[in-house]
Amino acid sequence: MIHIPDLAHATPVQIVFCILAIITLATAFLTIFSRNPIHSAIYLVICFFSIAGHYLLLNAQFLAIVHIIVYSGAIMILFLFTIMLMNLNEEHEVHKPRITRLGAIVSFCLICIVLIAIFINSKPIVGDYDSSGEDFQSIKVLGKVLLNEYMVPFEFASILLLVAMIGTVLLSKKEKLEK
Amino acid sequence: MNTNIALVLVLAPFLGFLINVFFGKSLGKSVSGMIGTVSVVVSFVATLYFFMQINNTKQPLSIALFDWIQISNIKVNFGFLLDQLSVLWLLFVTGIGALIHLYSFSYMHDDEKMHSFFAYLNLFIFFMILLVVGSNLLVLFIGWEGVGLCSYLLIGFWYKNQHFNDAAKKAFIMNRIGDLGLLVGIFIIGNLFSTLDYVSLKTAITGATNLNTYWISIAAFCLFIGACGKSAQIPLYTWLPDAMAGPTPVSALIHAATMVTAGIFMITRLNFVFDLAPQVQTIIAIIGAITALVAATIGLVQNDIKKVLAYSTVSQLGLMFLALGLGAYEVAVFHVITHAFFKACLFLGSGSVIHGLHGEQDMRKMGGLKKAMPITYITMLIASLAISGIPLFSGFFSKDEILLVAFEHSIPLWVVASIASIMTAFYMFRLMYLTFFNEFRGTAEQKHHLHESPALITFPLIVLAVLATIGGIISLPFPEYNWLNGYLAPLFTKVATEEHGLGSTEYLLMTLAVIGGVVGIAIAYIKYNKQNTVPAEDAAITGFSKVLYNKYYVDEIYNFVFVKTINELSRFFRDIVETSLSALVFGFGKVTNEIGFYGKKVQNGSIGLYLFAFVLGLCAIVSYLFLAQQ
Amino acid sequence: MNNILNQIGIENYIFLSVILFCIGVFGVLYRRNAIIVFMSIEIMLNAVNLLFVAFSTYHQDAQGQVFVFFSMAVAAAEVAVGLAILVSIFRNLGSITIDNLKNLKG
Amino acid sequence: MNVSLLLILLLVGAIVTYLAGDKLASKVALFFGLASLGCTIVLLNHYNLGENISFITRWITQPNVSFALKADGLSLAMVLLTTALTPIIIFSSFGNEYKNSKAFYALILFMSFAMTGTFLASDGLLYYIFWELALIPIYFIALIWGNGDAEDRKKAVVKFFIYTLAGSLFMLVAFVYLYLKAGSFLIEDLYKLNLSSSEQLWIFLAFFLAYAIKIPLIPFHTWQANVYQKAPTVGTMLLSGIMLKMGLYSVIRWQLPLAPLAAKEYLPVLIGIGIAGVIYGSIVALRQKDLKKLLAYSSLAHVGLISAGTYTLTLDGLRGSVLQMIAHGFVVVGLFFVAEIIFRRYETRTIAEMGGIRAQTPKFTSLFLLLVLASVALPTTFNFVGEFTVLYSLSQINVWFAVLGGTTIILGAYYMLKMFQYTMLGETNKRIFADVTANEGITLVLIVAVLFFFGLYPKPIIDLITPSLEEILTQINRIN
Repeated sequence: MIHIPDLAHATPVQIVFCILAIITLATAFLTIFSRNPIHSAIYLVICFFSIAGHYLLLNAQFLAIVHIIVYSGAIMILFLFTIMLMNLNEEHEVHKPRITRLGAIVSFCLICIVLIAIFINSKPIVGDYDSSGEDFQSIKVLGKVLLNEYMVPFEFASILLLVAMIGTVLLSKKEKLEK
Repeated sequence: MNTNIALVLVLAPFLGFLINVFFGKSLGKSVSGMIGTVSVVVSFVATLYFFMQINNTKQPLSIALFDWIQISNIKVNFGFLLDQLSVLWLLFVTGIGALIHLYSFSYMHDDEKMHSFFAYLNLFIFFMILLVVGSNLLVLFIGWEGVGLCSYLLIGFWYKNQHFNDAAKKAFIMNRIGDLGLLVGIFIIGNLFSTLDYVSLKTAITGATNLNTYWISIAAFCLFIGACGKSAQIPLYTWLPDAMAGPTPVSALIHAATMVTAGIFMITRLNFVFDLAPQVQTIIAIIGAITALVAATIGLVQNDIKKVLAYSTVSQLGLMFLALGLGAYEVAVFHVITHAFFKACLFLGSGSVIHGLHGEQDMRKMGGLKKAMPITYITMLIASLAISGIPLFSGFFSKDEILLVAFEHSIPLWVVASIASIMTAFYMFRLMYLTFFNEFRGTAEQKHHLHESPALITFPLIVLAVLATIGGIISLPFPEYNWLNGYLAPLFTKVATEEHGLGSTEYLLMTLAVIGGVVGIAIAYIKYNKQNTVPAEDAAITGFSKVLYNKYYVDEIYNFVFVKTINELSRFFRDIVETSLSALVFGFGKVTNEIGFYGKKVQNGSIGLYLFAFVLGLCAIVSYLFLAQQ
Repeated sequence: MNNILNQIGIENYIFLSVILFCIGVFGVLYRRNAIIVFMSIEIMLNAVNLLFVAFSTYHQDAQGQVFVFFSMAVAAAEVAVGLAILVSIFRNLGSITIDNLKNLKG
Repeated sequence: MNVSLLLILLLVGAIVTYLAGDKLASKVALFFGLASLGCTIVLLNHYNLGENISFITRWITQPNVSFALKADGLSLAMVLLTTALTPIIIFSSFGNEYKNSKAFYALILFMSFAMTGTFLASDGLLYYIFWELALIPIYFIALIWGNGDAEDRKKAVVKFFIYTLAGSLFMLVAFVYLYLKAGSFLIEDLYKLNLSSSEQLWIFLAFFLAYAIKIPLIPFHTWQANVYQKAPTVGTMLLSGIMLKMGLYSVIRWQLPLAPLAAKEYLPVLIGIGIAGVIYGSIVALRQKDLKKLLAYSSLAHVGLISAGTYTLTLDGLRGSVLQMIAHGFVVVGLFFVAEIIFRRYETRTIAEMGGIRAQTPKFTSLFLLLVLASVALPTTFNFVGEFTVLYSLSQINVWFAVLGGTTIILGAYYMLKMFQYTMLGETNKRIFADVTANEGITLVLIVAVLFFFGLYPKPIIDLITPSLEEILTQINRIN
């Protein structure tokens, strides 16, 4: 069953979760609905921060920091730069046909219903969490896992980034005019 | 020794053929003709050797050369069987063949392709020998098809004329219809007895106790169809008159004396098979009689000298089949031999006439040639008397025996055969009177050039005329003087005609036959000599004689029923079936194309649509996985 | 050490992720602006990441976080390339409305 | 010494020919063609001495595929046909100029290589690869060097390509299924399978589709006439002389032993299809205006008879079919070459525009006539031996089959003689017809000589193929 935290008897952790969750969802919605792309981007930044908050809540400090650096720091800056490069504002938004809206809403509802229904029906075992007290998510442990077990994928990730970099440079370079 | 001589016998004409094919042109006409003739004479001499030997020892010779085809349990050997029948056949094949080669030497001398003519003739003799001496049905089949091929080549010898080519093609295809019958007959025999060899076949049949007569009858019937094709019997006879398109020596050799008797040879050879199928024998007899009559009636009104002889040949072959059907194989063989003599003589004589008139074949434009061509006239007269059954000439004896046998078995058949022979007498003398008596009706130019043919042409005529006169002595109607029956006796399992003396009935019949012949001649004399009637022009022919003149329209009917049908069918297949099949295959491609055409509209580039589909798909998959787990 | 999930419950994280993901999907379908579409995709990615981390805590296993790490790397690369593409599209077409990007259709 | 050498020789030949350049290509190709013929004869000799000339090695471990080339009498007979015809075909093209001839001749050798591989392969997947490989060169040969309107040609050739490819895919499916059952593609392992009759039926049908299109049997023949007409004569020779035999060979080697129950159950139907092909092909051939199309339909009729022979499932039928395959291979190559010779002089393939050639060139006429006679199976030609044996086997099943199949000797004579009459005979043609050149003459004489030699003495070939056919026959009759 859905376990709704009782706000009256909520622990601080639960309250923090609720607040963070609300911020996350609200800013996500706002990202989508705001007409100005710059606003969207800023809402998205807030959304990412709240997700980082979730990570912190889950005691994943390293990830939270990385998340802020990568998403809020790098990716969102990229977005903002792009938006500014293109000089986008509200006028650029075209009229959306009704069928598009309908389709979007239908798929939103559908996917929500399917996912939630499945989740409810699959009756997950809730509440019995073990905590061995073992350290599993400190930077030290993560580093060991990453560089021992996931050595090769790690290297591949770096190659991927390199390739992406080169690709980006190539793509965004202004093409020489054809002679 | 025997093997070597047999090989010489078979291969001499083939060698002649090869030399003429490869070197004929450079050797010149005379040499190539000489080679052609000599090679056949060599065969003739070799045949004589075997004839002497077999006539003395009465032992057939089997010569096996090499394994040819293997089918299941049958190993077909390429071998020869020289016995009474084959040697007898070889005698007149090579003998008459040699004479006709000699004749052609002069007859074809003006033709630029004389060497290939001799090559084909030699090849024909080779295949004919193979047909006759083969020790099994497959070697016979080689010869059988081979002579068909040579007949094709020789009918179409003047290949620039497409009508001649059509005639050649027609002959070949009609022969092949018969060949299919023969082939099927061979298959059935092979399936039944696991052998195709004559000797072992005979042993198998005579030794067997319970024979499958049903299948044997079918086999016999199929073989008979083969014989029909080759020997021009109803319904496959129409090619033979058309085959007269070939040079006259060819008509004499192939289409009168030798090849067309192959069917009779085959049936005689396999007499032990046919004896087991009495129904088929009855069919053979009836077909033979009908053919004799129908061909004779058509022969009554023909104006082309060679056509008359062609129908006469068909008619005579019908008589032979009648004899075969009645089980009187030796009688048929006897008639084959005498017929070979007088018919070859008649054809060669007509050739001499045509030669003298520079290619004119229409009897309405002949007449009065008696004085200009005395030797031709006399020899042809003798042959005509022989074919008409005038006593003491060879034809009298052989034809009389057939009529006798027919009378013994069935009166209607005898009546039909008798009518046919009366007609024979009539149209033969119609031919004689129109050609040789009264005044010449051709152009003055032709009249000026009228002359007797050279010695090379007349010599064979004389020889054949002599043979046509005295040929009857080999089988006189008196048992003690009947050499042929005794000679052939070992071949036959049962004696068809009881040896009997001549009673009063027989004498009566003989007299009747002679009277019939004389009446036929008399009518012809009155009509064409006394009254000097000249047959009407083509357009003026009316009534029943028009039907006869147009050969009962059989060619037209065949054309309409078979040739036209098959051609229309071909057109239908080509234009309708082929295109629709093709369209069907293209249809598959079209359907795929159409699906693609409409399918591509879904791929319209709208990411929204893609995503929507993606979401739906995702939901579907997740739901499916989830529901499947339940 | 006390497991934080005892207080919040994994199911809440799942709901949160699902809704976040759906918002992302909705955004992609709803908006025509390529940049916003991109942002929506980022939201979807983050929804998944969040779930990874939650389950990592649930199982007390570092692997989940490692995956998040990789997915961030991929996301970074993707955004870089994607935005570069958008820039060049904008240069060529003068707009980044995805309705205009129909050259691939058959 | 084993058969892989032959394949290597042909492949190397193809490469060397390509590298030799346009001028030398034809001669190099001819050299390699002759070398492979020599190699085949040497191999044949080794085989007859009882040596093992098969070759097998592991090729792919997962899935379990071997590079297995097995040479028995049947395979060797077909290989002999291929390697004997290849030099003849190459030699026959000497009178023509082809642009980019190095590629042309290399493709011929490559095709020869693929077909030889098909005849030798005893591993299902390897066989399939060779089978499809043979399609590629003929596609290019027909497309690039073909004649007629380029658009029409493309249509016909692409149709042929897709059609045969689609058919073959079903065969691949069948092979995959068999592999799943047997765990190996090797023919010996596949033979050991005990398939239920319904499985056999499906496998039979899958194979049938592939082979019926390739052979082709009616009603799958629609690609044939057009491709024959459009392809250059060399391509037509390769197609009709050898490639069709791939289908027929495969019926004997793969289809019948793997699915004998189905073959037995549908025996009358299968023979009926073959015989229908005989009659239909002959009748359609009657009224063809194009010489090559006529020959294509005659080919349809002949392969109909051959396949009817194979489906009799008797030793005679199989033996007759193999003999007839070889004979037909030679005769059809000869006849297409005749068409090419006429085309070189008159620039036409329409029969109506020919005629009156005989008077100008007696040698050519004689050779042509001999080929025509061989085609109508006159006794003493090789075709007669094959046709007779096949018809005999048909008569063992049912006399009516023999009668209906035997119509080929009537109808065949009809359309062939009609064709001969209107191409060669008649009033002398006004256009000059130069007599055959030495090259052309030698090619035709060679073909005719082969046909007549084996027509009189087919024993060597009969002895070569009979043991392997008996083996296949025991395989066919293993379940009863």
